[in-house]
Amino acid sequence: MALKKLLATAIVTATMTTAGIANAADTRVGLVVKALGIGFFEAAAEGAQEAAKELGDVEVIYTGPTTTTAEGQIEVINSLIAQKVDAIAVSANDQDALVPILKKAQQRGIKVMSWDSGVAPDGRQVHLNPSSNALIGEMNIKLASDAVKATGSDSGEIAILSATPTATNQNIWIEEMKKVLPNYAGLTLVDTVYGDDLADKSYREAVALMKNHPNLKAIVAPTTVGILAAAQAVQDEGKIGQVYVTGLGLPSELAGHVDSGAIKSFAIWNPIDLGYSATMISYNLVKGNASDSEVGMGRMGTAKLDADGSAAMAEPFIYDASNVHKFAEIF
Amino acid sequence: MDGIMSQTTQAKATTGVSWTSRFKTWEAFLLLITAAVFVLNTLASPYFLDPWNLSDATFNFTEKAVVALPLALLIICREIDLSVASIIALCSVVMGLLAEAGFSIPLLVLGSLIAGTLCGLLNGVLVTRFDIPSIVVTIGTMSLFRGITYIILGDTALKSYPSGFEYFGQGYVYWVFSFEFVSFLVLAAVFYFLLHRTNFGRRTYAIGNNPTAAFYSGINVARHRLILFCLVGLFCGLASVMLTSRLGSTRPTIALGWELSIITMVVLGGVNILGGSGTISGVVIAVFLMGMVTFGLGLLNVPGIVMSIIIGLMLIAVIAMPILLRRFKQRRS
Amino acid sequence: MHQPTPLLELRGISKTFPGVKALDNVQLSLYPGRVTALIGENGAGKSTLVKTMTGIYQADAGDILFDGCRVHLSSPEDARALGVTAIHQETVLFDELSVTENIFAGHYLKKPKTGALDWKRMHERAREILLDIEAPIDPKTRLKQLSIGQRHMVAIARALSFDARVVILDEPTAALSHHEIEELYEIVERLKAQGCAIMFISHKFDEIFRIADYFTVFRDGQYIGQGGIEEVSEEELVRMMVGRTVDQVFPKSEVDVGAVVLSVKNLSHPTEFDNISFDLRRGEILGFYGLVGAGRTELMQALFGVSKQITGEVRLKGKLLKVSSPAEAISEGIVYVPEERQAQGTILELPIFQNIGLPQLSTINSSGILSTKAEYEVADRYATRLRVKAPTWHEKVENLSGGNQQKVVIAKWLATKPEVIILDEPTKGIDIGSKAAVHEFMSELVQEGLAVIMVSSELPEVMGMSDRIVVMHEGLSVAELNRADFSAEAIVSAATGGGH
Amino acid sequence: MANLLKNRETQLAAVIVLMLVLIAFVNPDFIAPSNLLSVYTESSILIILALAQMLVVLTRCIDLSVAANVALTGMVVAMINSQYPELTLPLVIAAGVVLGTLLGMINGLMVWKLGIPAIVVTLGTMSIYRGIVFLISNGEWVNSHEMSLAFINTPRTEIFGVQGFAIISLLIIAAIYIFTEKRPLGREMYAAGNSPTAAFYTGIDVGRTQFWAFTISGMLSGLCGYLWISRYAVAYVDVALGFELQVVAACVIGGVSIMGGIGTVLGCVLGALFLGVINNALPVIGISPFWQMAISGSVIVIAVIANSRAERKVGRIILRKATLARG
Repeated sequence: MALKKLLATAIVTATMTTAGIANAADTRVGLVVKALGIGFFEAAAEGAQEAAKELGDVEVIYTGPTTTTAEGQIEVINSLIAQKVDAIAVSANDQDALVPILKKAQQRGIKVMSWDSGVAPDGRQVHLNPSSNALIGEMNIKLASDAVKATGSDSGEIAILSATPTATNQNIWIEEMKKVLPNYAGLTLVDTVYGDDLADKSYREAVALMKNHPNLKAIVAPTTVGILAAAQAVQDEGKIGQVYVTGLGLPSELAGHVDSGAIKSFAIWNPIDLGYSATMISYNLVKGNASDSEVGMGRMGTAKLDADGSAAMAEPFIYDASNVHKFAEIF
Repeated sequence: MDGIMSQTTQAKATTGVSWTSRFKTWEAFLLLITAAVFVLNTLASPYFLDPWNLSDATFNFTEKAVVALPLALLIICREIDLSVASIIALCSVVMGLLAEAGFSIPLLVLGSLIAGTLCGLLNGVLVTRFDIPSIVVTIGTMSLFRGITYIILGDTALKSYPSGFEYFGQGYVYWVFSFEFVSFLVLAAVFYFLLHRTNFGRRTYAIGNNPTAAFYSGINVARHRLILFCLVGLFCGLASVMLTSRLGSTRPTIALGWELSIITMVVLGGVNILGGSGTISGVVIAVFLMGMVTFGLGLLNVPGIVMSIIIGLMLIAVIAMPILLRRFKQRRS
Repeated sequence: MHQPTPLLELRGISKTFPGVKALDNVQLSLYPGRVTALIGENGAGKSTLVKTMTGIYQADAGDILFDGCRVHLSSPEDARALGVTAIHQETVLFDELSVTENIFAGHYLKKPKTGALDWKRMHERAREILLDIEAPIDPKTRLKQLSIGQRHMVAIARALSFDARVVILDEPTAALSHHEIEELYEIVERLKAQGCAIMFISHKFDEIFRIADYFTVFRDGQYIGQGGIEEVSEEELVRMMVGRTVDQVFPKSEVDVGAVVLSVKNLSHPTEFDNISFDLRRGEILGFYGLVGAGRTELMQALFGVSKQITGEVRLKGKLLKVSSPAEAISEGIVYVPEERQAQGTILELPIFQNIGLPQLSTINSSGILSTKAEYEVADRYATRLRVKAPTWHEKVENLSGGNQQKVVIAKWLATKPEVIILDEPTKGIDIGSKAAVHEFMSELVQEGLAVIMVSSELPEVMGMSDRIVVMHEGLSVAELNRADFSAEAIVSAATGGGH
Repeated sequence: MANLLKNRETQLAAVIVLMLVLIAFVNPDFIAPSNLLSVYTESSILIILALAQMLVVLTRCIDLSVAANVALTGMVVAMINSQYPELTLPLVIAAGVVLGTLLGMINGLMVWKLGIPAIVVTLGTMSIYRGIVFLISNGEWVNSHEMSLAFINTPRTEIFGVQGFAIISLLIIAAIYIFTEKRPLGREMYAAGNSPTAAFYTGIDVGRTQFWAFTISGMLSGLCGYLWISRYAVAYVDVALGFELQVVAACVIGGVSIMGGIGTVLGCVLGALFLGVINNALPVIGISPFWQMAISGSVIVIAVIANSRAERKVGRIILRKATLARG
């Protein structure tokens, strides 16, 4: 019965890879990400481990679905509930669809928070924004303005390349960007397109942006896949120096494009810090060390909660040719 | 006896004999594996054997399983529907819009069921009227239906569902038995009866085994298939009610990629992808098997993509096993 | 008579299929430059033997000797390498491919250096071969554009494209017109002159006596005898073939023919048949004779509601019928036993009783819920009446012999209590016992007042069983003969276009 | 001439030209030769994979694992390149092609030797291959700066203004054309798909032709694995996710019959170009991205209806009258 053997082997292997389970830690935190295999979240998981080490009695279960779907996340959260973890910290693929399952988790006595990409207030106690949304929006536009200036003109057309049309945080940031846009007289937003966080689609959309808007000066992509594909597209179209790509991305992924000149500068908050903070907050929620207005984040200080229970971690950090290689080693 | 075996019959001969004699082997075989997985899971995780946990786990597959039931009939009838997940999405959008317009819960449900049936009808008409292979038609309608949800919703979500609507996806009938799970069990019984105890089921097998002879025997093959496509659509509508109710919101990406896991359930359940044989009990056991494997691995925090490797291997192994066993027996005799 | 050494010799060949012993220790010898006729009824094992000789089947036991050496034919390629080639009964060709490619598939001509296919040479060669057999077909045409007769010529051209040493002709004339048949005889003569050994399978004795040098007779998968064709008479051959005398074969009973049941007027189809009119009376067996592809089957399928695009008028007991599906035809009382028993007649994977119940499920189980008992009772009544041989009616049809499968098909239709029953080649490929049973049963049916249409390519059968015969040629009804006027010459000549 | 107009390839080409004209009304730049060339370049991978799929479909099978094969071979070549940047590029590409071929052979063997329906086999291997990408990469990406310049830029090298991607696809088109027209194995694929029974009678081993079709499909997927990664300069688990359906759709639009035995290289290429033009034109002519999916879905449905009408079985013509009327 080869199949049974196979299953047995699979299960044994699986047990070994997650051998941590055996050391029954006092507090177990499920860190749920949008999908496994995204550099940003891998770095966040690293930060979470750092926090666990610091606290000593915490075990972090890093998990997530295969693709960025709400159904996949629900399945994963279901198994965390079954394991009776103490806290769940989730970066949501859908701010509404996760609410019912997270409510159920709370009913079973599990502390729930969201980080990075939020869940509607009904579904969680605390939401940790990597930074304030307004700040991120403004940062992106400022970067775009810098990029336009780098082309040698004071005014120019910019366009946004987003991830999926349904991504919560993307949409909030785009809204914030539009809010601050009037403050930058020289900038005109000509288009918003969606690359679905797929490299090929993002690439095509970026190419189309350049074709449709010959005067385009900057593409703002507040998503790591998008910014990568757009930079490649700019390079392939031979538009380096005429069009700059900017937005949010990881130094390790973008170092090459900064070198090539397709990207002048970009921003990101430190995902390691983000994972660390989320774990710290979860821990404090479990231990009851949180009030309605603030909760500690270890070395990151204290998070101030607003009426919705949202908090911002820190300001995004800007990377350019001067520092990108140093950070590329880290995340 | 006549000539060589055609490609189809050759493959058919390798995957099984007939559903009656198969019942003794295939279902027993699956049941054995399922039992083994159950025991392994219990040993591997202390959290597995807990009524509430098991009940929670059923939510992960019940909606898919509800679609797997009529799809099994369709596949037995030598057709396939790849657009099921897209139909679920479209139905969810219809419900969301109705909810937005302030319609009552029964009307939402009715709307979803009607929308699903109409989608199925479109598939069925294209397949039977124009005589096009269903796999091609439904690859097209799969994009079409999902595309319509994108056109309607774009980057917005529909979430103004009336209170009480959450019962279909989150409510419990009795103790740990959820509405979804109980519905699935009832429907499984209904489909068992339909396939194995009615004229309709007999015709399904007849068409699946030999559509020409069935046609010559006075069976309206095109109409029968059309009805099955509608039935699949109807149950996509039902699954959509459950899923939408469970999520409490609708986005265009809802149920993305489900078609392949639903088809995998059906094939794993011993339904011949080339038509003609398969049973509801096999499908039901396969549903539990898949549900249990994924839940068990989930408890061990095995990444989903690794589970998909295991499901993929299981699919091939389970189909290949009887063939290899028979070869082995022939060699020995 | 001095016999040369055989080029191909089969000794003690046996071949068993699940449930059937198709060949039982048979022997056969083919001589260079000679034609050997293989004679036997349908089901005698001729086609199985052909497939064994061409490497499609492998014999369970026995030896094949080529030029005196033992050979093993494990695939069609092996047979071809020896120069053994067959023109099969049913043309197995590729509809979508060109004539040239049909001729050269599997043994393409290649350019010597690159190994690339040499289409130019293949087209040329194909044209030569086709010209040689006087078949005016453009080798670049797609096969699906050809008529049945033309396809047959392509199949022959294919066989001739090899350096053939042994040529097997399996009922080659069934679909050919008068002219084409004469052409074929010439080809055979030429092959003989080239030293080919030829095996000729046919039902037509005039053909056999005209071109064969030797004969071998099989019956029910067994070897019966062989000899020189001059040393034997037709009567002797028939006795060897069927194991009894001829006039016993057809139990035609005298029945009083009643009123017209089915009346067909000017029935036409755009491509298959044109302007067909006939009447069918109660208690009558109306035979339809013609070459394969003459349009008989298409006509019957039109009556049964399978074909669309029909013009003309069909009346059943005076009532104008407009059937557009078999379901409607069945409910009107017209049923059809198709020629392709396994493809169209039965569902092999289902048990006997389910097959019999299939056309009237809603009558037997009026509530829509299966009652196995009721179904079984219906099946029992009719299967017993037709003397289907099976352990129980739960047996799957695929496990039955051809004859018993045919009985199941007929039983299925009788259970619907029809007015008109159409039998398309009802005894094709079934054993002698079942054949007689089917014939006897036809007689019983007409005695009970049914009207029967029988399509047959077997002249003795159609002459033996029919009250009247309609002869079709190229989609037209070319003759209608009453029993008193039956003559083999007249029928065959009309069917092969001789009357024009 | 009338025959040429009835020809499916001509019709499809006409539809594409018509579409380009319509697009040109909205955005005249789109039909500038340089842009058309870049649309072709962008469609290169789809064209290659569609041709590979065509061979499989010709033999009455289907290969749903192509996209997963691309992802796996792509990840492997990217990892090799980033770990051993000094390794010469031809060797790296060869590794991808060999791996892709092996993956294709696994599919082919199960179809040939075990007789499992192709759709089941490739449904399974599709999950397995993509899962392996995750296992070997541990979910991590290989980014552009980790790849060597030669690795990324070689297919971008322009010869007479034509990018390597386009040149490679043109070479593959030529190779597949020669294969299907001039090679016995290529013709046998048509024969096997057109009528497995007749193929058997003519001594063609149907299973063997299927095996080779899968093998070639795997080989070309392996090549595309490299092309894809160098095109987008990033390798990750979800590379080419869902692309298998586009590939099948390209074949279907190009007139390749899913029932086997029918399909031409030209038609298949046109089918892929059709989708390529739509994919590239929609964003350019300002149709909301939300409409894209519905439009390509409708196109597939319309194309199959059109093909089915063209393919509709002509009855065996018996009547001389009818023969004359048609001739």
